[in-house]
Amino acid sequence: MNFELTEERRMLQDTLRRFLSDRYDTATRNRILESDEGFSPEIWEGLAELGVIGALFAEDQGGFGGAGFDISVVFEELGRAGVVEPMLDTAILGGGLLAALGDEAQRALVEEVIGGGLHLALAHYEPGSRYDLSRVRATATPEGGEIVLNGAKAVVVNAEAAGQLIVSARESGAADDPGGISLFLVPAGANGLSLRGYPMISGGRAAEVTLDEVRLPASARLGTAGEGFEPLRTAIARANVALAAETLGAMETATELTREYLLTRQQFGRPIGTFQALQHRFADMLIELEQARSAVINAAGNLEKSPDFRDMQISSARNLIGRVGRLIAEESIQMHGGIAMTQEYELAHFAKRITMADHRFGDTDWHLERFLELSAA
Amino acid sequence: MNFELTEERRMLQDTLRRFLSDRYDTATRNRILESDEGFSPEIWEGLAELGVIGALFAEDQGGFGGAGFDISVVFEELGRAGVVEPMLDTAILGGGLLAALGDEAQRALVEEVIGGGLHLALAHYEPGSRYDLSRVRATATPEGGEIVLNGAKAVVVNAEAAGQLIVSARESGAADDPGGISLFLVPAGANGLSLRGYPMISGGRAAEVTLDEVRLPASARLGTAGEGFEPLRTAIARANVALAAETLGAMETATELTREYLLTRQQFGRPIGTFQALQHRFADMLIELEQARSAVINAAGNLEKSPDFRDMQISSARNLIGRVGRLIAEESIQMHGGIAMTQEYELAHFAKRITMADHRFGDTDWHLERFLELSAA
Amino acid sequence: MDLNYNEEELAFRDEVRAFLDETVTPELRDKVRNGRLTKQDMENWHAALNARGWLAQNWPKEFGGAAWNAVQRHIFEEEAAMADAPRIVPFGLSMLAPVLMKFGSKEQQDYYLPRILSGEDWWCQGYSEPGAGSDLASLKTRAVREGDHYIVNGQKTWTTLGQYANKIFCLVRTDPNAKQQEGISFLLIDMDTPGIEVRPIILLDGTHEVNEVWFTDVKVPVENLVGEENKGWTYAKYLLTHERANIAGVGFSRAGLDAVKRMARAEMHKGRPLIENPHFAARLAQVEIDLMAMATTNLRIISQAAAGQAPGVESSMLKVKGTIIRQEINDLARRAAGPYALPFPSEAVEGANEPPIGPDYAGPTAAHYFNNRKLSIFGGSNEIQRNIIAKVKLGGGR
Amino acid sequence: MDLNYNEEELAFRDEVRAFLDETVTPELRDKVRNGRLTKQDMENWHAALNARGWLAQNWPKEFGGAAWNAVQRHIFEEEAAMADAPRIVPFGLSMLAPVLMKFGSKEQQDYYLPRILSGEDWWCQGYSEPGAGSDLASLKTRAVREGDHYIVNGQKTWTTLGQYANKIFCLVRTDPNAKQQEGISFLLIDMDTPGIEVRPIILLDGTHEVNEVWFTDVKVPVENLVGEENKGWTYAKYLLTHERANIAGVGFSRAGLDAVKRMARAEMHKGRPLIENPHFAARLAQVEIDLMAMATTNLRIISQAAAGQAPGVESSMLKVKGTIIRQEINDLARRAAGPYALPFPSEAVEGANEPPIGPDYAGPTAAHYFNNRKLSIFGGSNEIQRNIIAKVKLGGGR
Repeated sequence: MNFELTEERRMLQDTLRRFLSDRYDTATRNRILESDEGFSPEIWEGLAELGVIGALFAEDQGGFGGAGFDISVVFEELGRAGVVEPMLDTAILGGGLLAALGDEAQRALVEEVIGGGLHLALAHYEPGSRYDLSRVRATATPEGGEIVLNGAKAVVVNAEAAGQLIVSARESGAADDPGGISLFLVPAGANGLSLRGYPMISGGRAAEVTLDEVRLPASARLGTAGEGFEPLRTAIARANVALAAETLGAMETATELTREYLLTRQQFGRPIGTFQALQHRFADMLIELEQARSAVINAAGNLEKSPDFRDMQISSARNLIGRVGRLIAEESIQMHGGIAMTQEYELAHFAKRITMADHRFGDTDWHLERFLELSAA
Repeated sequence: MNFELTEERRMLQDTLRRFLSDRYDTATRNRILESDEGFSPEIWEGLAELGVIGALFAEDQGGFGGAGFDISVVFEELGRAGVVEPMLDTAILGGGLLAALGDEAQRALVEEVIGGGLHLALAHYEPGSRYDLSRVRATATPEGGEIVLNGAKAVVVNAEAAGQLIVSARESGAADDPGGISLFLVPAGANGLSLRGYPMISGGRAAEVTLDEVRLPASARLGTAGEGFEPLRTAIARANVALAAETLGAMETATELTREYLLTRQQFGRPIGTFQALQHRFADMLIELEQARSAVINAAGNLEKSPDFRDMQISSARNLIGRVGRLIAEESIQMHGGIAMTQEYELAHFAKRITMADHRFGDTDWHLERFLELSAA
Repeated sequence: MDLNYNEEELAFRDEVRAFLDETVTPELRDKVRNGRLTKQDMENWHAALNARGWLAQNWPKEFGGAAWNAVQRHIFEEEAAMADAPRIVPFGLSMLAPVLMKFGSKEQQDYYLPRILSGEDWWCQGYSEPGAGSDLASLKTRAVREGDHYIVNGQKTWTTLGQYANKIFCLVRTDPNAKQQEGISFLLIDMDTPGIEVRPIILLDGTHEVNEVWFTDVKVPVENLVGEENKGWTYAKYLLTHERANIAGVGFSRAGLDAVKRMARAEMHKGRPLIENPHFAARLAQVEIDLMAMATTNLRIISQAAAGQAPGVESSMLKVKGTIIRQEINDLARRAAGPYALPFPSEAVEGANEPPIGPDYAGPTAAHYFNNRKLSIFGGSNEIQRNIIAKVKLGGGR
Repeated sequence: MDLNYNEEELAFRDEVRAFLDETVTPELRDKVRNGRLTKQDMENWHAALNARGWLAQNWPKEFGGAAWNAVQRHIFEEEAAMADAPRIVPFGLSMLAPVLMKFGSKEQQDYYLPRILSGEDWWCQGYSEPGAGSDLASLKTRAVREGDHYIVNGQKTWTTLGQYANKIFCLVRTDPNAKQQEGISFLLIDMDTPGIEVRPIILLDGTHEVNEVWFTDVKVPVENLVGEENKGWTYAKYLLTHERANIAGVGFSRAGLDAVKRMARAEMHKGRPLIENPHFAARLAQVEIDLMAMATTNLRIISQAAAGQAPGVESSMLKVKGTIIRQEINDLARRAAGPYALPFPSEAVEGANEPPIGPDYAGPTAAHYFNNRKLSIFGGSNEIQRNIIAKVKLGGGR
């Protein structure tokens, strides 16, 4: 039993924290939030140079990390700084699938990702599928030597910036079958691929993706035909660890902002942090924040275990973080009062990051149900 | 729209409150709680003389009330005083069924009930049935001109004191069918009827009842053969209003005891009611107490509506009161601290009444589910 | 006791329903649901109500009001909310007007009240100041008498819809040496007076509904003083009691709950409508149950008010519980929307001629959730309400 | 980071399990589950652990202790709780002994410590007083020096298992003129000294586990003073830090959760086991999820302690969360029992030869629920813990 970070991870944490505290202040973030791209190419380059992207890949994939605690260390820092750059989508989802499934040519793209030169997006969920991982109605049909994709993909984060989209489509089976789902690498600008982009309320951009007779060579398939489900499940598991850790980081900052506000804001002639009702509620926030930290540790530390056990731990963590996140986001806003309602003050951003995390890869209730299924087994 | 009590009900309320505040102090109640009978025949007689039992029956049943708000007025007062006398079991369940279903001879017993001379008990739920109203496995079999009862009944409150037990048994249908359930009037001491009595944690007594070849004349049947379910449902609906109102009354007293304690108890040199954290929690108790009051009004005011609408309102009230009851019982104990943990101090009794109400006629979750069923319809 | 409306009340409700049916067009309803009302929409609604004689619901008849009782007002509020009608902008009608009627001069009443009815004046509120928060009486905006004018300097904030207003009523400090709640006066100010600047505050959901109002050497004629100098705190408190009408927001909660149910019937979860999912259904049912009880609490208090009893601490209780319920409904709506709560499309992307991103109900849910965090902060935060409750119930000694 | 026990730790756990397997008989386990341990049962358990060398787990070896590290202690506590083993009575072993080792005289150590190990002395705690509550330092029991004795007068309360004890350690006021936390001394007193009276306090669940202890002119030899006169508050605080070992109660919660699951598998609701009911299952899952996280928080703090870092405010966090979780589990157990939570059978009704009323698991659930309300009150109430957390995190200024 050992809860110390390794020396390497501690260094990564320190470097990343310093970089972000130097380069990612509130003004910068607000500029990025309002930009057309929805993220900063300069910051992205900086992160790549620091080795942050490389830390999310294993050595045999060209990186120097890739384990659960590498992911949690990186994303906790990104969350603390309120970073909106699409690290989760490019590196964890896209990069993770490429590294796990790609043939030699496809895996070469991972190097580009690690270097910061290539963005990716996973176009998997569909309108009406909510968070159900196996619900794929987009189709992949062989025609001649080619494959033709048709269908629609919902809320594809980072789709506009991505040089390549990883698209799931069904080669066989009914709409909800885990079997029969394949993954394809679709280059940006492919014929028949159209995006309708928009900003997201908590920062970053996404797009509705339409696939209308998109023709691909057979070599565009990622991994084995019809066997995309388990790799997708693993990629989403890693993404859940990243999202949980990012949310933990954002909760740390929201809590710290609240602490500072309680100490400085005066009402009725004294700092509001001297009012016992707020003190006790703040104490509860701190207690739950430690719960969330432990939940992230449990999820990250079990990421390499068997899929069902892993996913049980992950759903446990996401459920807990969903509940704690709501508490911390709402209490932080409430204790701040009016100032927290303004776009300008940075708490608003953290509250939105925390809250909207609940809308990716399953919400609090969804993970409760999933936990029940997996823990009953 | 009118939320004023009628003059008659206000008088009943005043009289009953005065009687109980004179005659039912903590010492008396503690003596009653530790008595072998589990209730006081003198108090019972006093309640009958005051007309409290009569207020629970309609005029054509020999009483002068019997509507939802009569029940809620009486039971709120009983709850406020922490009364453990079996009014719910004798008058509402037993008396209510007799008055609703009895033939002339059986209905004559209602007069005895109103006069205070007869106790009743409803022996309906069974081991393993939990709160399911239609789950009856006890059997009623015709043999010659007689009916033979066999089966077991669980936690029959007031069974030992009852001169007559109203026993449900199945004449046809499967174990869960609403159809096929009949009700029988079984005199105390009938051959084959055996009781295993015990005290209950929140006061009063109950018994496990065994029916072993209990032979009854056909005239012992109450109402129509096989059609006991709907009358039972109505009786339980009325009992739920009574229980909800009693719990409301107990919550009022728990809240008032807490208020007094907050004003008088000193810690760190000042009354604990000056600590803001406790003030805010106390404010929440008061808010929820008003919610509970409204829930009782909704349940009582809709008691005469159609069964499904009535039961939807009732389950709504019981769910809310279950949640509020837990809050108020637990917060009252917590704010009192150690003293509330002692048998001697009367809060303990009120906390137990509030909490254990959740174990009759469906608990908080059970009523949530029932509300969902009935409100979806 | 009788939980049902009497015949007269039912007849009134039918009248209201008929009016709403006719006046709230589907286009208007959609704008209300999506939070996209324009100034013109609000003015039109105001005019429609005025034409019907239903605008100044709580005004006495002598001032051209409808003089509704508490039950009638409640019925209208509830029906309007359920019909997704626009809210009536309250600053002139329900906040300033009662103050003018009670404390204003005959001239002020004759001049301002008809202009409120006609819509000629759009009032906003100059109460809150930066740094004051819940401690309203700590305000710093100064008004110094010079001849027949006051010279006003200072800053107000959280001024709702101030960008549309041509008038502002303001609390200003006229005696800086008096104790905090003394030395405050109540002034009526033209927004186009030189020296006034309105700066937008963008809320966390991107909306512009509140403002800062800056005053630099603003000249206000002394006849714009309401009542006596330095007595403004009395008028301010009187105004705040009127702010509390419809504090429970039962109608809004019912409308919100209906919206969540519509969404949860449409959204599919594992091949079944989300509303059949027991975990979602349980949370929905609990808030519905809470609302059923609060609706009755609200009616109890309204019926006391109709009988002439002034609501006391009950307003605070309704405020706290009402906001908890509304915010819980907002949370459920956001969750029901699923991944489609994430998009935050600008008018440019999702314009009049473009279809919405995802189901049409999903778009505004997250923004509403964030925006309505204000409910428990503004208008006397829930902490202040709990202080009030505790003071009344615990403050009195034994 | 590594969430798993290392090989050494695993081997230790196996040893503990083997011991528990052998020592906790089914009869003993049932008594623990039903809360019906006798004094003899507790003494037997004490003796069995002492025979194995595992009684004084946190004592250094020189005093005959096992000198386990924090992880070992945690493993034992968790395994013992999961096996429904009796708790070790802590007053002599884990509370008084550390004080004697650090502040006691050589004579006191040599005399008392072996008697604690052998079970010859059963200690109880004389800390709390009526009226003091969470404000421990406001104690009023007086000790006046007369020659080579102190004369003690006053009253202690909440003295757990005082009815079994032959010794009590007491905080007494020796200087009434000093400031509150000064002027307190720490005395060791024989329970059979004349003038001591033990009066039972019956708790709300009918159990007799705590007592009042009254002192009337009780003569205590001066050599029974621990450390220096008037320095007792220092020793008292040191003792309280030891009271906090196993404050999270993870093992108890795990055992409790298992018990609820067993019950919910047996109880039928609408023809299916209760555990399959989504509403019940959801509450159960949430507390299980909370417990999974808290178990890790606990291990994190234990592993810091094992590395020599003193736990600070984390103990308070574990206390609050740990009691919330345990009490929630008690609530679920009571609910799972259904109507059979109501019976409160005395030993007379449900004796050794009588079957229980209803399912055997149901009987104690309500009593346990009520009894365990104490968890958030005694040992520093959760309010006090929140004060401590706030003081540490908000008290420091910027």
